[in-house]
Amino acid sequence: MQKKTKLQSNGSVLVVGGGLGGIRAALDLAEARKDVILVDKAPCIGGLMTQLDRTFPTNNCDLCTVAPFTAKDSRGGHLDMRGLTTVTAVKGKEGNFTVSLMTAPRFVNVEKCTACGECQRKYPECVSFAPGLDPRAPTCMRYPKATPYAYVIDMAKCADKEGLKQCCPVGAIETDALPKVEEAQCGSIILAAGAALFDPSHLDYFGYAAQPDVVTSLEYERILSASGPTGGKLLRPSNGQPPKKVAWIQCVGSRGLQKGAGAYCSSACCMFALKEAMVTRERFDSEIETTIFYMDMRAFGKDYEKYLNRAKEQYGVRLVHSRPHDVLRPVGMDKLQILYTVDEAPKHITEEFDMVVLSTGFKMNEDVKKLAEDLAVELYADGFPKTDCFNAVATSVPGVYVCGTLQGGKDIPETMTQASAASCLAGAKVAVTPRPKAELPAVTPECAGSPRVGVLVTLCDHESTALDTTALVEYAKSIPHVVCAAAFEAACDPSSFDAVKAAILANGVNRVVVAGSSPRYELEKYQAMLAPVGINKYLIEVANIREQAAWVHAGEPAAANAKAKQLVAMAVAGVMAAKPLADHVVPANKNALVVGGGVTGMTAALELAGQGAKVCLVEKTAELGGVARNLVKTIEGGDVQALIADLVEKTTSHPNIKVFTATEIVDHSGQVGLFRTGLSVNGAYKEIEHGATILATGATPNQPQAFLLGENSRVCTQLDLQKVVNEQPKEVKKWKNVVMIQCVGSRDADNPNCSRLCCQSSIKNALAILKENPNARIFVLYRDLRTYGRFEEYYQKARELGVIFVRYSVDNPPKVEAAGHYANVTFTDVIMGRQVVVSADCVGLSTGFVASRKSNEALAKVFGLPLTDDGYFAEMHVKLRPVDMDKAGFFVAGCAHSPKVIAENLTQARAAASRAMTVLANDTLVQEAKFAHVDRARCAACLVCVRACPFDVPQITVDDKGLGRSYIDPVKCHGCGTCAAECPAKAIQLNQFEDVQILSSLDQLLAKVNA
Amino acid sequence: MITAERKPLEELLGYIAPYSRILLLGCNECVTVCAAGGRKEVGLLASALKMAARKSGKELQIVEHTLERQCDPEYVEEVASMVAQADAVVSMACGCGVQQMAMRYAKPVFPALNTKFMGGSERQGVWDERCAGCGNCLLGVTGGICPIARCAKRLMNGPCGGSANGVCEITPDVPCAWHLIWERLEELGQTEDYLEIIPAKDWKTAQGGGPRKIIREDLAE
Amino acid sequence: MKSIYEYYAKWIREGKLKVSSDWNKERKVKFTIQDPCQIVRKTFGDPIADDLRYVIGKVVGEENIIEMTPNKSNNYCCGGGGGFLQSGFTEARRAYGKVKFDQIMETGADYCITGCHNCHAQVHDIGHHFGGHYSTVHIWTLICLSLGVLGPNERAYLGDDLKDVNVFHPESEH
Amino acid sequence: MEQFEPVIVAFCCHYCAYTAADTAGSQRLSYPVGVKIVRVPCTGKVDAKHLLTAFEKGADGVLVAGCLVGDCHFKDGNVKAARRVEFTKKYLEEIGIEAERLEMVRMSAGMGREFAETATAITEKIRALGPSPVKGKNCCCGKAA
Amino acid sequence: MKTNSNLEKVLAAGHLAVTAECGPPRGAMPDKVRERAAFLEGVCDAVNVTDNQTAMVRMSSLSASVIIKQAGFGLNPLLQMVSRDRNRLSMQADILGAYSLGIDTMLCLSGDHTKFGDHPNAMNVHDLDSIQMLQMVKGMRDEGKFQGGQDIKGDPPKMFIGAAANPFAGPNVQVRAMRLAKKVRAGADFIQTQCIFNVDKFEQWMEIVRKMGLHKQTAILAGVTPIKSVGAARYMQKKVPGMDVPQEIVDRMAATPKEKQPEEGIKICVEMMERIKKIEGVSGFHIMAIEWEEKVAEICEKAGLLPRPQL
Repeated sequence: MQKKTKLQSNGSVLVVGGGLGGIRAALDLAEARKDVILVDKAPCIGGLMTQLDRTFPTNNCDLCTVAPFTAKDSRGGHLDMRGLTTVTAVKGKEGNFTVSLMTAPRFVNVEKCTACGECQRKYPECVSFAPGLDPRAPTCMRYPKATPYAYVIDMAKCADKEGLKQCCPVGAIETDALPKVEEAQCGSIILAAGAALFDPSHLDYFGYAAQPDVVTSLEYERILSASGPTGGKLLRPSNGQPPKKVAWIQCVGSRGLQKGAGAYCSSACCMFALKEAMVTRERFDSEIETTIFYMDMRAFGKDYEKYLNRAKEQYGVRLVHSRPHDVLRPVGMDKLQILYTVDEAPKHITEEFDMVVLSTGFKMNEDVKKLAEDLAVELYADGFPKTDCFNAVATSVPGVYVCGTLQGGKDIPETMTQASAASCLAGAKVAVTPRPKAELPAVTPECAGSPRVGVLVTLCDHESTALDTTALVEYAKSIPHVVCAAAFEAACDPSSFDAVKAAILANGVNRVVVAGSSPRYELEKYQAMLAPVGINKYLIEVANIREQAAWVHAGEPAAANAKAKQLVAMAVAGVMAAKPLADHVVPANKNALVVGGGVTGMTAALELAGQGAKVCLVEKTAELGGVARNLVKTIEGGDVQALIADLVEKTTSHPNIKVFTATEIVDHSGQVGLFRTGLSVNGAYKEIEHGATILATGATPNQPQAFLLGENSRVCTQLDLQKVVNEQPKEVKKWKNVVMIQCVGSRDADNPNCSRLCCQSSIKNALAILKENPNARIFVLYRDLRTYGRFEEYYQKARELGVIFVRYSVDNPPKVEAAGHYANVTFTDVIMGRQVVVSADCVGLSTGFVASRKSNEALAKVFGLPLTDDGYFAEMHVKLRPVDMDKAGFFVAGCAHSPKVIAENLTQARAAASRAMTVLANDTLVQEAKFAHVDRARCAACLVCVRACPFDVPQITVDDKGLGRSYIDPVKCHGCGTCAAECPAKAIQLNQFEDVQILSSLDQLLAKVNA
Repeated sequence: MITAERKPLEELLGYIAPYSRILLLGCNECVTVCAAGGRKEVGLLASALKMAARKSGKELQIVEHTLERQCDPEYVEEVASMVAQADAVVSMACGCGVQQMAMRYAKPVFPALNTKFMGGSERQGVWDERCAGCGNCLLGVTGGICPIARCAKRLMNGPCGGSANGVCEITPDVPCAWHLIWERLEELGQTEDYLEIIPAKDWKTAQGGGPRKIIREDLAE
Repeated sequence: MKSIYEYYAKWIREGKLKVSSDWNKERKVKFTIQDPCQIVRKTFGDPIADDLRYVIGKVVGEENIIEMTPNKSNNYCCGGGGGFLQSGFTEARRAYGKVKFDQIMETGADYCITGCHNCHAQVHDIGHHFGGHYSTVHIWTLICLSLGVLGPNERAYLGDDLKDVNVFHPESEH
Repeated sequence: MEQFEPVIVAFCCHYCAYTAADTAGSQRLSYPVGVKIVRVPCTGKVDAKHLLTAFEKGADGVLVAGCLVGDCHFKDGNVKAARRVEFTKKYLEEIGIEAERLEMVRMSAGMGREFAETATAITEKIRALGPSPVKGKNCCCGKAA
Repeated sequence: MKTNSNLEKVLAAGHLAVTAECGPPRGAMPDKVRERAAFLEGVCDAVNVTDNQTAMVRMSSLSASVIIKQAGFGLNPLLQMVSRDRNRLSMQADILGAYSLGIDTMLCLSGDHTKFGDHPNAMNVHDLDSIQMLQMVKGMRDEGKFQGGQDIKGDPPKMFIGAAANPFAGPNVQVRAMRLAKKVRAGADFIQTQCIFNVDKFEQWMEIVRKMGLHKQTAILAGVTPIKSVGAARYMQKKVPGMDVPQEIVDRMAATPKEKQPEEGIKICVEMMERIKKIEGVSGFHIMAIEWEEKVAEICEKAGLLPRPQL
């Protein structure tokens, strides 16, 4: 019998899919204090990313990076996570959906299961299931830190139910469990169930089905992964030997190339292959030759071009512009052969490789397609959902949103951005659910008792082969006051963490050193993890043995190990000197400041205002609309001017939005939840208070000095060209030859990154020209044509319509010369091996964007925010926090982050709004105990602190003894420590960085030197 | 406030050459405020002395301590046990503190500072001389600016011929005291006061009269 | 969409198409197979190539097939596709076809079986042009031959060695 | 004789140089193993005492790595740090330690390569200068070795 | 007549007085004193004998004055005394001695700061400032009392008392005139001014001085200096505090060929003297030809100040 219950939850958002996007969307909603139900058909959440070994462009291990997301479940009671659950039916409409959820039995009681693995050892056939290359990876967990952490039994395969039941030492196996069916009410639905990957089995010429050494890129990732089938060793599946030469073949299942392939570009595979090649050389053997056979290297994301350059220059990854014909293994041969040709010589080349990786693209998941169809969501022929051309996460059904690869192939940052955007829109449909906040753990005297230090070595073995974690643990144990030391197999393995917790409690540990990656990533996580076992968050120190030892000294294991030990000893010394502290709770301001009145800024402002936040929208110029005012249509045909008019109208009339045009930001102070910003409104000073800030300041259309731009009337930018096509169709009809040159002022020394939008914009213009004048001959001179995603289809259409695409190399750029009425463009056609001169009526330069460096620098200075080398605003984490900034409460969206097309800007705007709502939803905020404090008995009231403080915080006040002494308000203090450094009486100490902590660390660091 | 500056390390090293256990004693009063002899400076000097001594092959043991005030016998008394453990005391107090220590303890006491002047803070990290302690204050007739402390020639009746552009001929960093006085008198509408000749100064209230003493009968035992 | 190869194979397996390789038992004429790009690599993959081989094996005897390397889905293009045969540039077409020619020559086979007319024309042309000794024959020609229904006028592409094998004279039937 | 491997303490601002060092790590840009990082919230927190103590405890060189001018999260902590470094250099000279063993550098968070290069450059400079003259006598890498 | 000073007599007779300067040598070289003084024979009414000028140690002003007095040139030494080097005891002792040796004219100064001299480590005494010194000397002469209040035994030293004035220094010309008033009140019989190059400014000062009636209470001798070279002009313009050298003078020197510059300097000096002569309240000139004593006669000649009256 199926049990049918009704969930006691109104006004929830249903998130379908527990991959990275689903988790992000659910967490955003939960943090914004909205109820969420997160369902995934898999027994644990994490999705595709958890199978990856490392991600670009940081080449970090994903298991650690994703951990904070999966570990922090049930945020404030708003998040209801369900594994093994599918949506069986949906009724109703936006604001009032009724969904039927079916949860398959796990046959394991999650509460009881300790994941001891006994069942798996005794009944391996019944324990489900592991992905990847080999169905029996070392653990049957999907990845080592699965959430929830418990096994799943496949009862259908079980012949001995009773025996299985008995084998579990804690009685967690419930062989008679039944599926559970529930109904839930929800206001909106986010589909985040991801995509399937293209299966190349039927492409015999790649030999995937027949040759064990031909693998897909995900399989290769599993081979690289520590939790994969080879335990993190790179071995050939055919013979278990390490490979010497590995090749990647791009665009397998993408760009309409093969049978069954989508016409779109999967967008992520180029970077994925680059990453795999780099990791191969870096982590396994720098002697391994890595070759990528590609069509266009699509490194169009933020700073991706630099990553590509690093792959080529620093890692020596070989890139071959070719579409290989075959992958063969001639009889009797151990190696694979790839047959291919190159542009330069029309002869075929046979090259031998040990392994071939097929960079397989994304395709629509059939299950998801069915659900989408049930929801009556309109789909493309390839099964992916149709979305609005200005709102990539909105489907044809109101209240149903999509994000991540379910919407179309994409990488992690874009998935995260879309997830936040979807949660912004979905969240707007449901109300905040008030829930009591958990009390902050009290700072007790015990936590400051005689120091008993626990050392946790959390660096995964595979983070670097350079480090011997066992030896490090042994060493840690030998440090005085260290009462226990342990290693996590993987940084986020809950079972070993449970053991650690037990050890902490058993040994009466009151201070902890975490030896792992940078405290910039780790500290907050461990503070949260260790709070429940009574460790004060300020009695935790991180030894950065990953970045500072394992990684920088990867090539010198002895040095790396010695340094790691030293870093641990330093951290122990530091934590011994640390003091327990209590955080502050203060009321938060719930208004937002949006800087920049372009389409991105207006969209962000409207989303925030729609969710009840009061928004102050500041625009530098006198008019709203930004750079988009120069645009006519999107490539899909979206009317940009209508969009702007609509946004302006809504923005200016919204009661929650105050628009300040001709306004500059002049000063800024405070912190998240309590910002104070000074504006110069038409020259008059005005101060506003706000809790969060979104930067949407855009970027500047580039005007490089190249190809006679600005000198010859025939030469213009794509922006200008678009205008001409729109406004002077008669002129366009006269054109015989049009030449477009890509990457002008992008991907060069001055502006090393790709401007992302130029390839589609030239194709958009080419198509528009052909519409006016089908006889025009259009040449597009390009380096790599980066029509990612569905833009590929327009590329194809342009080719079909006769647009001629000619590849040029950066060493041999085209030349543009004035020739009377025309501009002569000279370029080399590689295929013909000839120089071609075209007398062009119009030369359209794809000049892209550059950062508004000057104004960004000024803003960055006022706000105290970092910029990238290129002058764009730097996000907190390029992968997982694409719109958050390093400074809490700051978010970035649109071209201020990096150049992108309008729809993407708007998605980012919504994502930033969603992230900002997670801040603005809070009535109070917790302030870290990062402030300076005065020992009033020592203070000489000398005023040095009063004068030194950059924020005028210290004051000489009279205390209860009547003494005038310095007082530093913890709420106002920014925690820079200047006063502490300058105090001549050493009466001031900065929490967390007290002199005794620094000096103890120094002592330890240099102990061996003077010994 | 009494201001002071650290002596060159070399001189201090000379003083303490025969000794290896040093009590380095700061003062939390004036010299702390003028960043010469507070806890922080004590810490710096201790490090510096140890390093410099180590360079010549000697390991110094330095005990660092800072008294609330080194010019009072009661405070000085507090360090008796520390002094007993030391071969010599290096005091980072002003001359008063050094002497207080020397009077109390039969151990060598060396000054680590050069006591400079009675002054005030001009801005962070800058102090200037304001009072010469002449014992007979003139400020009432000089617009509140002391020509004795602040005029290079202690002129009491007006600026010398070297006053130009508001600065003293000695160095452009120093304002001409009389220029300041004049501005101040103008501001106060008291320029007529300037015409009064201040007669020859009675220096016996100043150092000219030998060591001075103040006795408050009601307080003195 | 299905390929005729699949049906030939199906019909042979089902006994509907009664082919036999007996005619070649003694002769031991050697055949190699040109896998057409459009049918094999680009559409049906190795399974159709395997069907093709099954059919040919039944028609000429498995022991008389000599495979080219590479073959099936990895086979080289004959060099005549994509409209090349009709577009001029004969020299270039033949230059590309040289790869195929060399491949065929290496097998030492007497015949190259093609399943696609385009391939047939190109393989035939390069055989002549580069002075090859092989003949180029369509698969259906051999099926008919083996069935004994190939008339004397349908043997233009057969070599002299097979001109007189199983000749079908419809008029003599009467 | 083994090559002298200088020990260099690098006080790194959390917001820039420390992050730059992480960036160097994630880009696997190696820098000498003797460069040890002490994280501070701002170079404005770096006390002259910390600098002297580092030498006293046996550092061969000390690096203070802060944000680019104008980029300090706390307005001018990096400028104050630079003044303190100058002050400390004078102290060092009095002690008899070459002032160039102490250096203030500035970089942004993204400058991982610069961090590695700076760390390498200062190590080379200190290597040329030899071990710190105030290092303990028993030190394995002292002059006696 | 308050004193027997020749300068007093010349002034009392209504002549434009002329004083010149003679710096004692940095060694025990009486001949050098005489050699320099010889240039001034018959060209000035009194010879200022400087007192450790620019804070450099030289033969004492008193000794050099006596040497000049006894040299037989008929020169009247004008004893300069700075408060920098002596306290009030020492100064009074020297005044008694000087007067005993026939010196009857003196100039009370505070003196250049030791920082500029060859003993920068020396204490700057300044027991008295120049005004208090004037009061003291006047008290000795007119009341026969030491500064401490006790009576002077025998004849009090009858000094003709001079003081310096700098019309060009800070804070402003008004204060400079008021300071003059204080000096006059303290007992200055005559005043020698700082070198005048900016005659306009000097006129402004004199106007205030006249308004205060000071020119009637004291004799103002205008200080002039012949410039030797453009370099010297620039040096005085830029480096000497309280000196006001207008740009046109520097330019004029600069426009003159190097070898002609000394001549031009003297010409400028004389031109200025002609202008100054016309200013009401000016009672004479104080010619400061530093290390150029040989030119004083020529200047006086050209300025029409020779011969000097013999009274």
